[in-house]
Order: sequence, then structure tokens, then C-alpha cells
Amino acid sequence: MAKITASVYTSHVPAIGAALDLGKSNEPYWQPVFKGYEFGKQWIKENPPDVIFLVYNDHATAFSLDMIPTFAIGTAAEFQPADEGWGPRPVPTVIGHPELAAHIAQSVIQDDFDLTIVNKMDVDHGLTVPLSLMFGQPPADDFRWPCPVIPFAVNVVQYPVPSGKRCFNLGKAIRKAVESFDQPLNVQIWGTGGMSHQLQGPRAGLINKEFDNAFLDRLIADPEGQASVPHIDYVREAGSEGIELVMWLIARGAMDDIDPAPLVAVAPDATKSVPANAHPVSVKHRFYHVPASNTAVGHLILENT
Amino acid sequence: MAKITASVYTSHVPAIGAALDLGKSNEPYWQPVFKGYEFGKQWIKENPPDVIFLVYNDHATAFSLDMIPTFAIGTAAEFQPADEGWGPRPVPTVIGHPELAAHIAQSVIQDDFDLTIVNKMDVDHGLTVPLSLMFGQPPADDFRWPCPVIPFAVNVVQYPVPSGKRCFNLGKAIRKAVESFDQPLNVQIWGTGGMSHQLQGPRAGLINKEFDNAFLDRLIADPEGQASVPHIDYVREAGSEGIELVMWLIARGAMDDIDPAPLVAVAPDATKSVPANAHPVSVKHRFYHVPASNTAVGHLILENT
Amino acid sequence: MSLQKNYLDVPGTTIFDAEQSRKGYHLNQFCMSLMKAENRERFKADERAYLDEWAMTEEQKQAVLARDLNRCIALGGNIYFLAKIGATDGKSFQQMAGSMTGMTEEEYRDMMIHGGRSVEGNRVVGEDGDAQAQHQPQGKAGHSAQKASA
Amino acid sequence: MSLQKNYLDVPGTTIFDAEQSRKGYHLNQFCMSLMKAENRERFKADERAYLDEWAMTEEQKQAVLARDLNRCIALGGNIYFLAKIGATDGKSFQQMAGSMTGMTEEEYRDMMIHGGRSVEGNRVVGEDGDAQAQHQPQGKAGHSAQKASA
Ligand SMILES: [Fe+3]
Ligand SMILES: [Fe+3]
Repeated sequence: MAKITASVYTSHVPAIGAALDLGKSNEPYWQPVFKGYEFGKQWIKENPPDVIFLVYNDHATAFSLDMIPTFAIGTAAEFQPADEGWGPRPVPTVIGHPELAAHIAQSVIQDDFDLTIVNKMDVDHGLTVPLSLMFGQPPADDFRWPCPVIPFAVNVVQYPVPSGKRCFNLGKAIRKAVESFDQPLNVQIWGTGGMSHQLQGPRAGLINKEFDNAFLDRLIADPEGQASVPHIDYVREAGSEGIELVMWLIARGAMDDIDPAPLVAVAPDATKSVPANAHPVSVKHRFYHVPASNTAVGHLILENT
Repeated sequence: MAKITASVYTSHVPAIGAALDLGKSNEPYWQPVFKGYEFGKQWIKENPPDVIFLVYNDHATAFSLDMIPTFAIGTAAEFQPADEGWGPRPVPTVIGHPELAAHIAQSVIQDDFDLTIVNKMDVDHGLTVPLSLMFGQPPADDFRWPCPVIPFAVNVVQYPVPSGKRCFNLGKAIRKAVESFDQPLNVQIWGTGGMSHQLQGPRAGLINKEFDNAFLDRLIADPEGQASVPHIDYVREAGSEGIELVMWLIARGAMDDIDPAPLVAVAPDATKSVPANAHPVSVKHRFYHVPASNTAVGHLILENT
Repeated sequence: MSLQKNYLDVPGTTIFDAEQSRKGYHLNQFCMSLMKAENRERFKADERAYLDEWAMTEEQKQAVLARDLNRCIALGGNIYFLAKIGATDGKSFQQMAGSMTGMTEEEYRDMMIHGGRSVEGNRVVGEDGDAQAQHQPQGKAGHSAQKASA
Repeated sequence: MSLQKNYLDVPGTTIFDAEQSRKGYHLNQFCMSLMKAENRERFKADERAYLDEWAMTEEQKQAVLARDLNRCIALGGNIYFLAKIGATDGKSFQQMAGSMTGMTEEEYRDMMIHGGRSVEGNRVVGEDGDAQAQHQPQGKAGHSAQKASA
């Protein structure tokens, strides 16, 4: 039986990829960013996953306006790093896990998540920057990522994007799907994007440390509550691109401390009994830094216990 | 406020399109088929919709295996009849309704249906044959369909396809979306595909009149019950392509006699109170014939009262 | 995989699920290419050369060349994709479907006119309906085959 | 439309919804075309000619030629699409984002190094934060503009 052992959360700022690819990671501007990932690089060496289920968003790369899937799962054997306009990043091809991906697709579609199944797509910085941050640049004589990756793309570009509650429930369904796969795989689920940032208009450059840190607090301790925060709060408080944070809720919903029953809308006066949590998650690492280019960088590692 | 006034259900057999396009509709083989649509052609002249929300499935036409959306809504201004291999059908371009389509997309995505929004796609016989059956061939000097059409494509090609319950609930969400649109449009919702047929393997040619007629009975009188029938029953009883019938449940779920609250799984011992129905639907027409090529032809018109 | 496949016991029927889709990816994408008139021309001009442009298995190519649709389906093909081959050959869906039963066109057409194939005996593998393995191929072809082996 | 747009009162911010998407369809699809190196070359060789291949409005074409990203966004552009123009020009996301504030590159970079733009006064249209309409353009450009009009 496969098992989700941990979840990793991180911003996926394109400039971080550029800094790595252009050898700028030792510059004073970038040093504090990469320092925040040193723990994670060591941790993942000691806890190597067999497969990563990587939640990210496509930034007008694989998906133009011709087709905009709310949720898309990559079931292909491999995915090429995309040319986003600056030429492709010099990173390895991403190897998929078609069997597990197809299994998860089958299971969550039967649980009423209306996925789009994708057998051909290039992956952009949203997926490759997190891999670079956690694994560094693979050596030239063994130029590959350490494990297969299942890309899971969420539409956060054209509104409406899926709600926090929908994302959180999807995480629960993914956990159920993984746990019904009949091979003993160590699976990590990663949630990427965010934190506060705005890339457009006269409000570009918005950063909200208070919002970001409150989000991290609540993602750890009260993810169900965080899942009910409406989109407008993210936009207003964390910038128009801060909405990417809803993707972290997918990864969080897949952890063992979460009641696997779907979260439904509850009438305001309903009394809610919170069961004592038999499976607390362990916070292995937490990091926050401003800025990387236009963006606040957040990073979190949670392990199931 | 827009309003769904009626739902139309029909098979969308490609051979019907070919018979029409090749001028064979008066041949003895085809006469009984087209006779079954005479009522509908007259009825729709007397009850012309402003927009048709047309639920169908793409048959490996717009969607290859590269991307398989569970639910795809067409928000483009127009859609070209596809070349399915025999050359495009000689029928008019389908004019969309981008405003209403985008409005419905926004509303149902916020109701947790994970649509794929499509701005460029060709439409195949699944969409054009029902238009031909209900409207006939438009005259050469006014070569257009009488009203705009919103294409809504459901994956019934690669398993798993969405469940009957999911389809039925989606119908409810579509009704809610239409009723919140602020223009006074007369909207019809059409469900197409089916009835019993199998196009593959040594069991090709399967027809099950008993199943088909029981489906029609129950679709009218107990659609919620029909929505809980599992896929394997359709496959076993109505042929591998009989599964297309789940699309009829989307149209049925959008009618006024249906309790708009989502249908959830109910424990076997739960007592269910069925409210007296204040808004019965009126069965305007019902038709069934075998065969058209490999397929049983079914057709139903329901009006809200 | 360990999700239950509750559709494996339907006789003469292959459900196009993720596993079949993976097997048939290149075969089906080849079929999609036949939606363009110029590709249909190129295919008809030299089928083998056209097939060799696709990352299909030799078995899949042979099944296409032989127009053996049952074999194509076993190798991951889906009927809606395979129909593009039939369209290129000028065949109707009825001719294609009929070809998978072993019946002649007339036999299949007659069966349909008389109400189609009955579901009786054809619901579950192991029954005795006409779609069951022990009764293939169907029609006269099957009768002669059965005589020959008798 | 009558679904509430509860995001129209955020200052200096355009939410890319279905309506914006419809307006900007051809503009954004033009941007996508710049993901191919050969298209970037053709665009750079003759921008106007390349733009004329697309069903964009004249206003959209002028906004692209002027690299006026705020205008592009008002006309239906989305920043992730528009970024392909910046990439073609060799610009970073920071340079593109900064260009929409009126600040110089240095001013914008300094703002980010010092913790970015504050949300205070920038939550709702009508407050007095630096992203509000009455304070545009920002940076020295704005100071001179304000002096000129004073
Ligand atoms: Fe991003
Ligand atoms: Fe069909």
C-alpha cells in the first residue's frame, strides 16, 4: 500500500530559477533565500520519496486560453521543461509515474472531482523551481531528478479558481487514492505557489508579512478553518497572485491529522465537535523571507507521525 | 432572469447525420426514425429557445488522448463542425453564447464542479446531429441554426466517466446558474447520446429495449433513483456505448421538479421524506425506435409547467 | 492498481480505461491524425510508411494494416479513434462494428433490423449467448469454422 | 452577468475573469505565440507586421508596441501571458511588475528589498495608500508630475 509520509510547501518564484540557472545563488541578495532551503535539502536526502505528487499552477505555458482545466493531472511518462519565453530552464526532464497517476485520477474522479487527464504537457517554473530548491541542480554526469513526479496543475489564472474548501477536500480524496494503490510507495505531496505577491498594476509589489505568517500558523494548526477563507481575502490582503496559496490546502488536506470526511458547508449555529487528534503532524521546518524578486518566500515541511 | 423552460433528450447517432446529409431520409429504413422527430420539429417552432445548453460527448474529435476533460464548457463565439474523417458535415457553424456560457462556468465552478473552459473547439456529430433532428437542414439562403448553442462536453470515452449522481447534481447547479443570469432568456437544456448500443467487439450490435424503456420511465418519474444506478449496469445491460445515457441525467437534473439541494449518498437505513412535488414536468413527447445503424433511438421532450 | 475493475466479466467487451489508454496512446493518436484530409491521402498512398512515423508497436501496426479492429482494441485502441481508419476507407460505423463480430455486412445489418443482439446470455462471461467466446466468429463464417473443426 | 464581482474595489488591481478573458483573447494568444524562439525572432524583426497577423484591436496593438502593461491589462491582457513579451525583450518579472507602478527599476527594487509595498491604505478603493489612483504614477515620476500640476 502506498502512503503519503510528508508534505512540502514552497513558493515557486521564477526569479529563483533564474538565479540558480545563472549561478547567482551566492550573491548577497539570494543567499538568505537559499539558506532557508538547506534544511529541506538535507531532510529530503534522509527521507527520499519514491514519488512526488506536485501541486502547482501553470502560468500560461501548457494551457493557453484555448483550454483552461480547473484541475489537470499529468499521466504521461515524461514532461519537458517549458520555454516560457526565456528559453527552457536547463533542468532535467521530469519523469512521471503513469500507473500511480492513472490510479489517483480514477479514484478521485469516482469521488466527484472532475479532473482533466493530460498526457502531453510541458511544465513551467511552477513545477521545476520547487524541484530545484529541494534537490539542487543534478550533477552533469547523472542529470536527472531523484524520483518520478506527478504534476497536478490547478487553475489560478482565470477566475473563478477553485475554492479553498474544494482544494482541501481534494487533498483528502488524493490521500484516499494513494492509500488504495497496491505498491508500497513512499509518496510526498507538495503544495507550491504564493506567498503574498502581486505582479500587476499600480499595486504591484504588495507584500503582507502578517497575512503570510498567519496563513502559515493556521495552515499548520487549523487548516479546516483556513480552507473556509474566501478568495477575496487573499486578493485584498496578499495580492492578486497571493491566491496561489489555495494550492497549499490540497497538500495539507492529504495529511493524516485531517478527518477524511468531506468538509461541507455548516450552518453558522451548528455545534461542531472537534475530535481529539490521534495523528498530529510534525512541523519539521518553517521558513519565511522577503523578498525574492516581487514575492514573499514561504516554506514548510510537515511529516506524518 | 433567464429560465430553463424545457429539456430535450435524443440519441445522436452519426448515421442519422449521414442519412440526412446524403438525402436518404425518405428511404424506408430511415422513415420511421425521422417520423419520430416530426412532433419535436413542430414543437420547437412553437417554442423557440433563445439559447440551447447542449450536453453531448466528443467522440475523439476535439479531445484526443492529450487532454481529456471530464466536463468541458464551450465559451467561444463560434464552433466549427468537425471533420471526423468523412469530411465535415454540411451544416452551419454553431454560434455560441459567450456571456451566458461564462456566467454558467463561473457559477458552477463556485459550486464545486471542476469544469474545463474551452475557447476553441470543433463540434462533432454528438452536437450537430441533435440540431439536425430538431431543426432540419437550414435553407441555403438563410444557412444558420435558429439560435445560439452552448456546447457542454462530457467525457464518456475514457473510464472513469462521471457518475450518474455527479451528472444529476451538475444539472441542478446549471439550473441555479441559469436562473441567476440577468437577461430574460428562454433556455432549453438538451441531453444527448444513447440509447443502448455497443460499437465494439463480438458483442457489437447489442440492443436492450427493456432497459431503454425502463430508463425512459424512470428518467421521467424517478430521476433521482436512476441517478444512483452504477455504470456497470449500463455497460452490461445497454452496451459499452450505452453509458452515454448518463448525460441525459444532467439535463434532467436541471428541471423544476427536482429538489435543488445536492443529492448526497444516503445511509441505507436513513428515512427519506419525499416532498410533494409542486412543479411536475409535462411529458410532451416520447419516442423509441430500433435501429438506426447500430443503435436504439430514444427521444423525449419534457416541459416545465 | 488495486481499484476494482468490475467490468472485466462482460463478454466481447473491452472497457477503455486508463490502462488501455496508456497501451494504446500512440495507436489512437495515429488515428486522430486521419482527421486531416492530407494525412488521409498520405496514409492511403503508403500505409506502412505512414505508420512507421508513429511510435506504435509492430503488433499495433500489423493490426491496423489488417484492419483487425478486435486486435486493435486488445492493443489499446478505442473505437471512436479507430473509426477514423474506417472513415478513411469509406466505411460506415455499421460496417466497422459488424466486422468485429465475424458476420458479413448483410448478416449484421439483418440482425440490427430485427432488433439487434439480445442481452440474454451476453451479460456475464460464462453464459451461452452469441457474443461469448465459444461462439466466435459469428454468422456463416462461424458455422463453417464449427463444421471444419467438427 | 449578475454574479457579484466582489473584487472590483481592490485598488490598482484587475482580476482576470471570464469577461477580461474574452476581451483579451487574441492579445493573450498573441503573447503565447512568443513561447517559440522563431516567433520571437519574427516579432523582433517587425513588431507591427507580426501584430497585424492577430485579430487584436488597434488599441491592443498600440499598447503592446508601447509596452504599456497597465493598458494591456485594461484591454484584457493577463500578466502571465504578457510576461512573454517581457521575456522576448529580455526583461525580468521584476522589471515588468515595476514598470506598472511608474517607479524606476531602482525605486521598485528598493521598495521590495525594504519589505515590499504595504497593504495599509491599499485594501479598498478610496483609502490613501500608495497604490490608489490619486498617487499615480509612483516614485520620482509621480513627484515631478505632482509638482508640474501644482
Ligand atoms: Fe506562480
Ligand atoms: Fe455518441
